[in-house]
Amino acid sequence: MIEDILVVIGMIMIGVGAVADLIAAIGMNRFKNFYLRLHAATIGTIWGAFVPLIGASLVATGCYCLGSYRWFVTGGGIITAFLVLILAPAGSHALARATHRSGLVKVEPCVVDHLNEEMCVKEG
Amino acid sequence: MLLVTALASIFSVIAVYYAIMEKNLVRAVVFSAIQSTIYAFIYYMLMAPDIVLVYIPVAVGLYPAVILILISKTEKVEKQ
Amino acid sequence: MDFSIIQSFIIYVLPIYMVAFVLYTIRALKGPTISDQVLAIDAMSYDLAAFLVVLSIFFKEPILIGTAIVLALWIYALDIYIAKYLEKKEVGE
Amino acid sequence: MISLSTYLLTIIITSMIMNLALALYGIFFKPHLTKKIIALTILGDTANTFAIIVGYRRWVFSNTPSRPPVLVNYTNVSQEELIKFVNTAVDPLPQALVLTAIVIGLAVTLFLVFLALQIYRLYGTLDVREIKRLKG
Amino acid sequence: MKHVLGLIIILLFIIGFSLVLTVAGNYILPSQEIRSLAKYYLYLAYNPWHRNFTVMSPEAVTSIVWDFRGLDTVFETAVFYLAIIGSIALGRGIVKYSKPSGKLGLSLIVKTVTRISAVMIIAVAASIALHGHLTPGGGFQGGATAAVAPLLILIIFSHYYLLEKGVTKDLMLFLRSLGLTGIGIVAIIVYLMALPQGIHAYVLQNQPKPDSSIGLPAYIDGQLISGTLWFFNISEFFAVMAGFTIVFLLITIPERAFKKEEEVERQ
Repeated sequence: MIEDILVVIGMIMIGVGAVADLIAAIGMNRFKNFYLRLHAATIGTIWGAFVPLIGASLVATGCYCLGSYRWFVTGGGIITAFLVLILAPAGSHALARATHRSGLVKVEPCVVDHLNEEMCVKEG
Repeated sequence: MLLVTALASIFSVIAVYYAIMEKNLVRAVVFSAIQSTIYAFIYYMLMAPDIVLVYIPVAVGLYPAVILILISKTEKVEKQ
Repeated sequence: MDFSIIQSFIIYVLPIYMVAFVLYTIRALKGPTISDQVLAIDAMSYDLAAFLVVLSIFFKEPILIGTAIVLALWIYALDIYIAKYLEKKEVGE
Repeated sequence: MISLSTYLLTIIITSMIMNLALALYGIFFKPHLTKKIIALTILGDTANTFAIIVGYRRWVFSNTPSRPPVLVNYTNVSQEELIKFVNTAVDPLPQALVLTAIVIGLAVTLFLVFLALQIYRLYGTLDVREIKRLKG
Repeated sequence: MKHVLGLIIILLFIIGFSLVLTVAGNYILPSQEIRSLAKYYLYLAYNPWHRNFTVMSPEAVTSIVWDFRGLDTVFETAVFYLAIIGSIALGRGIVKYSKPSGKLGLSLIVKTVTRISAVMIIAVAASIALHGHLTPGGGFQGGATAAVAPLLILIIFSHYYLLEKGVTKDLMLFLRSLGLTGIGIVAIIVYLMALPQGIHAYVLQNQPKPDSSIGLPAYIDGQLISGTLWFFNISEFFAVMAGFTIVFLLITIPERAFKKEEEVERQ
């Protein structure tokens, strides 16, 4: 019984991850600016990667059909989820900081930019 | 499942085309990284986990670093 | 629970993932600047890691999971290299 | 005889041939040495992919996937399971050859990078057309 | 001249492409069967009923790499060794450079995350290498995975941080020599064991063969180690990791060290 509940919860999480992936990919194409696309990337990594990884671990825990190696899937999924959780924000941070410092992408349209006023391109 | 692999291989052709034709060398390295990621996925779908395990560190982790170090020590743009 | 239910569920989820990957790849190929491209590769690869885990359940092959761990580790490295290049310092310092 | 999976496998092989042709074009006609090194890595990866495709086994039935060449439950394995494993796994020999080829390709690429760096230190350029002194 | 070469390439492409299209269904495309040699390898990789032929490793790729085709891999390790030696010969030189003042490396967040992830990289690499005979993995995979950790530290902290931590060129050369020596010793260890007993044995022998009854044990303390495969994997792990680390230490020497040397030479 408890195994069935775990499998159903895991499948729901995998489905949520797929939908979040689609939303993030659409946002990645629709947003106009590098700094705006960072939001879409965060949706894609946390909701689109972390959640289905935990879901897959739950499915593997509850399903006897994978045999005795299913704990391998559980452990690997949780380790991967932890790695995504710590590495993805750090990578995005390094990339955004380097981009802003090098002046590669202007902030446009902009209200205020406290870090560097020259990067701010006011609208109109 | 082969449908997914065929789609990935078609996108790899586009990535290789841009990587060869691009004048800016840093962007060429980035296109080469896209190609490496797609190839890793193709190896996975062809049931070769050993190759994926050795290909991802080499082609995603080490090739771009080495070539970027070379670019940063020498020239950035390919002249026409 | 029966394994065929999980398998058919994953088959229904699969096209959503594929559309997402195609859109990510379009942005990665098109992106106006280098940062956009790297960001798109970044998001695509983390999602690919999750997708590989889902596929290893679909194939019923638990040993394929090691590839996902390695993929999640190395995409971080690509971010760092490009960031270091954009900071315009010499690489060893 | 003609099936969807045959068509899809032909698409994969045709794309790989296209990649090979593009990489050869890059090696021959692009003047910059860094671009030549990038094209060389792509060429090596594509050649490795051909070897993997040769060793692939098509799915026996539509829902019985071919397996990686690793025996999962090795403790108290029975004869029937071993025969089933032999009849569903892919070819391990190309994978073993490609495995060493990738690492050695990286070592050779590192050697080429050092060579290019030395050329830049001596001549101040990496463009093949401008390295006049290398001629003759 | 340039156009002639291009035309030759295009013609060769057309010829090869039509060849593929002609014989596609028969030879190039994979079928539902594999070659009988591959079936032989798969059948004998882990087979308790044929103790005179098996490798006792459930992973067919590692058993091919280090047992069935072991000599190939030893020679490829030699090629790898020579390529690294060539890189060292090109990259070295008597250079003296000092640590620059000021802040080195990337931001604090990235540094903190890297402190955690570098440890995890080494752990994952070690697990890949040590379980190489049971699950996908092995010496080459583990070594290539572990070589990215020094590169990340070089880029995120600095060249000097790694040197201050004691990871120098000489230490890595020592580790690499240790790995290569290990491969050499393990390759002939069964031969050395058989020599005093007067038994016939082969180089790179793992399990007992039909005409030589000696071999390394497959199980130690109930754990499957597959004879020589485990030792080969560990040695190759150290050789590959240390070899790549030397090259990265050499390639990130700052460029001003070489420029100063040239100016001194001109004067």
